[in-house]
Amino acid sequence: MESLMGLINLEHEHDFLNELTQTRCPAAVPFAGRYRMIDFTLSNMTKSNINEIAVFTKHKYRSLMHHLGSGVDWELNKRHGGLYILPPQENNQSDMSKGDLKHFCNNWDYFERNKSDHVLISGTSFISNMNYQELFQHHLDTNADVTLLTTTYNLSTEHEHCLKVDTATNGTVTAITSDKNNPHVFSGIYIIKKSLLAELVEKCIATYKEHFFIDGIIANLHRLNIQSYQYNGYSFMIHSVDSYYKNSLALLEMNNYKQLFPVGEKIYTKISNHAPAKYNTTSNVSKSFIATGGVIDGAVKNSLLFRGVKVQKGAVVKNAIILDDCTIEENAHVENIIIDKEVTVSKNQFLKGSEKQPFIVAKQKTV
Amino acid sequence: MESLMGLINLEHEHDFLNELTQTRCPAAVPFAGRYRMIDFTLSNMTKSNINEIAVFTKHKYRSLMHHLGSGVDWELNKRHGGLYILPPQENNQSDMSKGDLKHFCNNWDYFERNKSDHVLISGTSFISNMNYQELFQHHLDTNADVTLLTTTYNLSTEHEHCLKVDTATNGTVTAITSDKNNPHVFSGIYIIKKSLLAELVEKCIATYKEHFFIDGIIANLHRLNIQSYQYNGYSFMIHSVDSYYKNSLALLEMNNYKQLFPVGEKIYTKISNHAPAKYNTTSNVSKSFIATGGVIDGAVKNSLLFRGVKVQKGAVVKNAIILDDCTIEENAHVENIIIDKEVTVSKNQFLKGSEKQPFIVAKQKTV
Amino acid sequence: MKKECVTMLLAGGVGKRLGQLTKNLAKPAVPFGGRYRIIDFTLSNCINSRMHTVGVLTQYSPFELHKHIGIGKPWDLDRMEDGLTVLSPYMNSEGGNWYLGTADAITKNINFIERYDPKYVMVLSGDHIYHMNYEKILQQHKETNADATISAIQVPWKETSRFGILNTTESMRIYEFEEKPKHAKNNLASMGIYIFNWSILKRYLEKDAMLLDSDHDFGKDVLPAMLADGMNLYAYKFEGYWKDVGTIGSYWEAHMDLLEENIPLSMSDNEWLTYSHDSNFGPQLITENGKATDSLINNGCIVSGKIDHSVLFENVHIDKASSIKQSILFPGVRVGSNVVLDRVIVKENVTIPDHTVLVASPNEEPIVVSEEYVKEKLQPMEESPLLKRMTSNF
Amino acid sequence: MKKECVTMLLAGGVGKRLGQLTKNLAKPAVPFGGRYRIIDFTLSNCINSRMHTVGVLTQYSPFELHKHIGIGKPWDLDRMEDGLTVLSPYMNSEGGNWYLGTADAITKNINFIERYDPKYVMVLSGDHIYHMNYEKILQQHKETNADATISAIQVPWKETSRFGILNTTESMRIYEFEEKPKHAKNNLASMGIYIFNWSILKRYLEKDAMLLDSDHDFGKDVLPAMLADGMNLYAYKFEGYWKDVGTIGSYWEAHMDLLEENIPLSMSDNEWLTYSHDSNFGPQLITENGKATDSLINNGCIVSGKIDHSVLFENVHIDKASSIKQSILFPGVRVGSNVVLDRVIVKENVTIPDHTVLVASPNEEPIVVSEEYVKEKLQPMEESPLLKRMTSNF
Repeated sequence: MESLMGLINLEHEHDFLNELTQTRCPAAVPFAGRYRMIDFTLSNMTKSNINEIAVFTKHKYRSLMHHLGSGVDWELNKRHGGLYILPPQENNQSDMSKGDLKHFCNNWDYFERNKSDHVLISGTSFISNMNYQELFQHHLDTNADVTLLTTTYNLSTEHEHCLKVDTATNGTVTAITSDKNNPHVFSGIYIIKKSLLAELVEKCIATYKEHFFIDGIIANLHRLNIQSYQYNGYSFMIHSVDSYYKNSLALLEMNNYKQLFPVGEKIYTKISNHAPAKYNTTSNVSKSFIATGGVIDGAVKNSLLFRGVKVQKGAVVKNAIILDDCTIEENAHVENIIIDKEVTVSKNQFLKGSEKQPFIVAKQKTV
Repeated sequence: MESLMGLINLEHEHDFLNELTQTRCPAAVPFAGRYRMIDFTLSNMTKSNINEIAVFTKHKYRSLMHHLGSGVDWELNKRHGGLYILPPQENNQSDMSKGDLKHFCNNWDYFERNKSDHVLISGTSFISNMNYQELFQHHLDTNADVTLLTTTYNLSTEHEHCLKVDTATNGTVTAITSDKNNPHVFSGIYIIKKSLLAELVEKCIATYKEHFFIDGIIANLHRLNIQSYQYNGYSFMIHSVDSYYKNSLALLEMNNYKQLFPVGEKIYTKISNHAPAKYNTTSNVSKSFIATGGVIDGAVKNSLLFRGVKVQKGAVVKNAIILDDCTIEENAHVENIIIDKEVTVSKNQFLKGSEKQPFIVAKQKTV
Repeated sequence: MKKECVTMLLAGGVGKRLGQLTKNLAKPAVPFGGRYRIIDFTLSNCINSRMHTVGVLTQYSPFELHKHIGIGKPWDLDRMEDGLTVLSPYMNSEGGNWYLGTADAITKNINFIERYDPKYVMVLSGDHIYHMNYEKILQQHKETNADATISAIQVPWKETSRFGILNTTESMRIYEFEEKPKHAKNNLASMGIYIFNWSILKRYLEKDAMLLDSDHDFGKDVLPAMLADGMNLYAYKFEGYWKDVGTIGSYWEAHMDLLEENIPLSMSDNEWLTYSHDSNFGPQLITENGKATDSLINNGCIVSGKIDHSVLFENVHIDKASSIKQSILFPGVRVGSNVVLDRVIVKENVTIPDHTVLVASPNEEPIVVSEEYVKEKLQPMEESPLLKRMTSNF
Repeated sequence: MKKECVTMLLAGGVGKRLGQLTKNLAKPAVPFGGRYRIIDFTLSNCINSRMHTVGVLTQYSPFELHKHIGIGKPWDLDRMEDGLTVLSPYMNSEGGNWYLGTADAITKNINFIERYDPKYVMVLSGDHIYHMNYEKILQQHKETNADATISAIQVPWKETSRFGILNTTESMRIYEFEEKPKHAKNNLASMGIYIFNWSILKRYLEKDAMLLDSDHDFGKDVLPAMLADGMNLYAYKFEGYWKDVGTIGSYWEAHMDLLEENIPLSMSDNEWLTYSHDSNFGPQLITENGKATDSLINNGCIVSGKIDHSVLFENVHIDKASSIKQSILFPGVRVGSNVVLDRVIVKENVTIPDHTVLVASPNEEPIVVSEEYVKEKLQPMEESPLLKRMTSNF
């Protein structure tokens, strides 16, 4: 039976989230009330029976390592398979490789040991709750060298920087471009034959390349059988503060919520030991996520509150994303805002960003 | 009750083992048939009820991470406490700290979160099977700021480079030197009050220092209450190919074996799934370790064979240390040698180093 | 290997007075507090008190309970050398052996205890809600040189007739037991938590096993026998929140206690965490029309109605225009629209049809709603006579 | 959640014919092969065949067995949504329920199986030593559209009278069972491994449960009933090493098989690993005077004597001038000096005094040495009459 291993490649992910990515890589950014960005990709892999997963980390990965731990919370702490975090290796004078190719080069023994014939490679900016088995079946059925997961979004400035895909009627990819007027978006997720991966990596290294997808896949587009597999379920991509904020608040619409979190299709995350959220007598919450460990005495509207957030009496929280263990003290007002972990907003404080550009408060501050 | 956390500090450990430390840090070097150097320190900590342990890694730590995994094999995969591998952080422009002080600086939040009042700091070059509770009790009884674990060795060139300790009759440390003629050796293991650690780290960083023990402890020797605790059990220090080779072979003496591996005092290591060692009809083994997964058809004398080593018919292995998954083919002869993992010594090959300076074969070769 | 103290946690009780809640479910496995099961409090006390060698004795409908505790991972009791061991009844060469009483359950596992050659054995039950540092009672046990120490709590005088009362000297030495006395001399009640010197307990267990007319129970047989022999029995006075959730009424009350702003039992106390499983549901969503006051709500809930003085376990959905008061909703409950619930406990995965009204008046026992209850009594037609009665009741 | 196939592993057998070896120890927990227990082979087959939903049914002396399997960690069967579940007999509101037969054990756990709503149920026993890819038998079961498939192996003709024999058509459809026939028509013996369509098995189990005169056994009752009804029963022909270690003789033989240079069962096959616990003993030391040939030796052994055709489990010490032949030494055994053992099995932690000579001749059953045996028969004085007899025997 053909099988699949996973690779989450963080080498070329950019720190787009300003204060939120000051001390952590994008994969480790908290998202949707109780997750980190990487949880979605990782859970989708686990659910797709991919039980051996490597992570190429680049930098600022301490909180990522702490989050992933042994992988136990994603069922990846097994003797057979499991989760391998592969940090960058210190310089080796004889090693001339760069970018993600350096990772492939330094860790090739890992890929060799693995018995899978295909590798699913993903970043963490594409958020969905899906099973990759259909994608894999399509890859096998079309006997593709490479199969790209694609989707279609309404044209908007939001996806301007994504790669776009042109296909022939049979689904064969004919071009990968940055065309702003093409709604057919590449998710950053693809499956490649391992033997081909080996071959292309070797060629790229020999010619001093540094970006596998651009230099290995796009550059060889016409020599390879590259297929696209279209996903039409609920999804979005996060690659800016704007898309992070907008897509977070969109989850408060029941329709979106039920698509990203259907009962029975779980997204796994690091388990905490928080009590259920506590709503006290004066609480007034609507259209919001309240994560466990929260204690609410004030008003919360159109907001996402992560674990352990306290909102005291008379405080107002509106259009806000408040990360773990923050306290909004009595009669404070926060609106159009993203507040990083462990921030205290003092009594009577008034903070308001613009709807277009939310105000971001860096972590562990008192304001 | 006073409690203790652990720190294994690899920042200032040197790659002394030539080929054996070419791709791995000394802590990850295989030792004594089925262990890695770090297993001894880690197991001693676990047995001493230290269940929260940080590891400051410096470089070449991929095999170390792979070995430690989730910490499950040392009972360190717990929600309460556990094992934290803290790799070096990428440069932060505002961060001027260096050496192990950089680690302390970048990871101070970790120490702060921990509720222990004292920290046991250790390297991995001191090999013993002991419980640190007596050392800790001594530290508490003498109300010391810092307590050094010391031992006494016969004067030999082997310990020339170790730090030596002078004490007053009551055990108070009066000097820490490099005196070649002092047999009172510092093991590299010490306990320090966490509040003092915080204070000294901050001072060192403010004055651009880079070695905590030298600049924080030794430099403040006379302002602190530094005690020594003498350990008289079996132990040795490994800091050269010579001491690695000599002390390995010394374990083949039953008397030494029983002191390092007394029944009931286990040293934990990563669990493998190898079958028991198989001795075939023509095998002829004496005074040797044969680890699980081994298959022996040849002669083995005064040697340590790690997991999965095959010695074929007619082959002779003598005064050798052979790491995991090597094959010594028919009629080959290896003597006074250290062979790294996954090496094949071909048929009829004859390899012999000198007793004083064993020959080292780097890993994954065919010779 | 030798351990100072072995903990034996009795988790085999039938919990008859919990009626519907313990149908096919051991009492320690009954859900509690919006995310836990009753036994989680005792197991969390064990790990927080550094009691690492724990035998859990199960017998009645243990399937959910076994699945829940596994080898103790959520409580860090999955350990190589000791940790948590489930001790179910088993067959040996002499045949099958069910546990006959609390003391008999320990007697049948003497071999397990002896493996650790302990000085002390602590006996707990998995039926109570409380935070307690067992190190302290062990400390007192050592200091008083007792043969057995019994943890006790002061109960309201009017309730003394429901408890086993300990009469003690000023130094807390016990000179008399009174089982459910009509006129108690004292309001110090046993909590069913004992520490024994193992060598002494073993002798008494072996003696008790030979008695044909014994119930093989600690409270009725073993402790009175020790007292009669003049052994050193001491009471340890516990102060704090402790609730025996033995009846549907007290189970419901314990939940209402949790909704008080300040009770001495906090599940979010960082110094005394309560551990349990987590099923990875999504975050809870309070929709535009939802409202929650004086309530505990867990992950995966979608609330479009009004919740007041209630506890919602994970994955409960409440549709619009419904009102939930003083109620406890187990995982997976679905409440339709225009429903009114007041003083109701709804069991796992039960769906309450639209327009249902269920109200228990303050002097009644809370209503427990199971699937059978819904099938038999809650027909979705509006004209059901029962439904009418219910409505009028409200 | 739905699973295609649920595996039920019967591990409750008494293993009477293993005598001393199963005293207070379930047969699946008996040590095997220098580092394993018998059940490890079946559990490793499960994980290597990607059978992830496994119920292990225990009943007889399960303490060591439960401790060994825990929640299945060494076999990667500790899983969030399914994994390994131990199913012991329990009490419910109708009283206690021991398992009465192989089929009854499954019947009593129908609820467990239904949770996963499977299409197929595989029934295994934890008594055999073999490597088998269960995916293949499932594959055949689907292809032949069978109602039940029974794994079978060709046994030597002279042994057919010890087995249940399957008579089949050319297409492997079974038309007759013969239980231990005197004159078999065929040498294809059932291995006690079955795959059923769950809906059909459930019907037959429910029917069988009502029969008062049934033994509630698959081989005796359920399968014959299915055959009588004309259901589609197929045999799956297994080729490879398979050993029922049901007697002390066959247990010993299976160990001698392992010492052959080429048997089709390799415990170090990287493609088919056999998983077990590891107790972290030090490396094994063969001293200056030690010698080992045709033997398997595990960690923590110190060998100063001569070992030939023997299996040493972990932490066995052999003093100088002793000779161990054709023997199996369990963990923790201590052998003094000048000892001779030939065809002997020594149980855990037993110490054999200096100068002991114990030899079983080739036509005798191997001698099993327990602590009681040492106390009663091996007095350390040289002049013990028994010892003399033994020596003369040698």
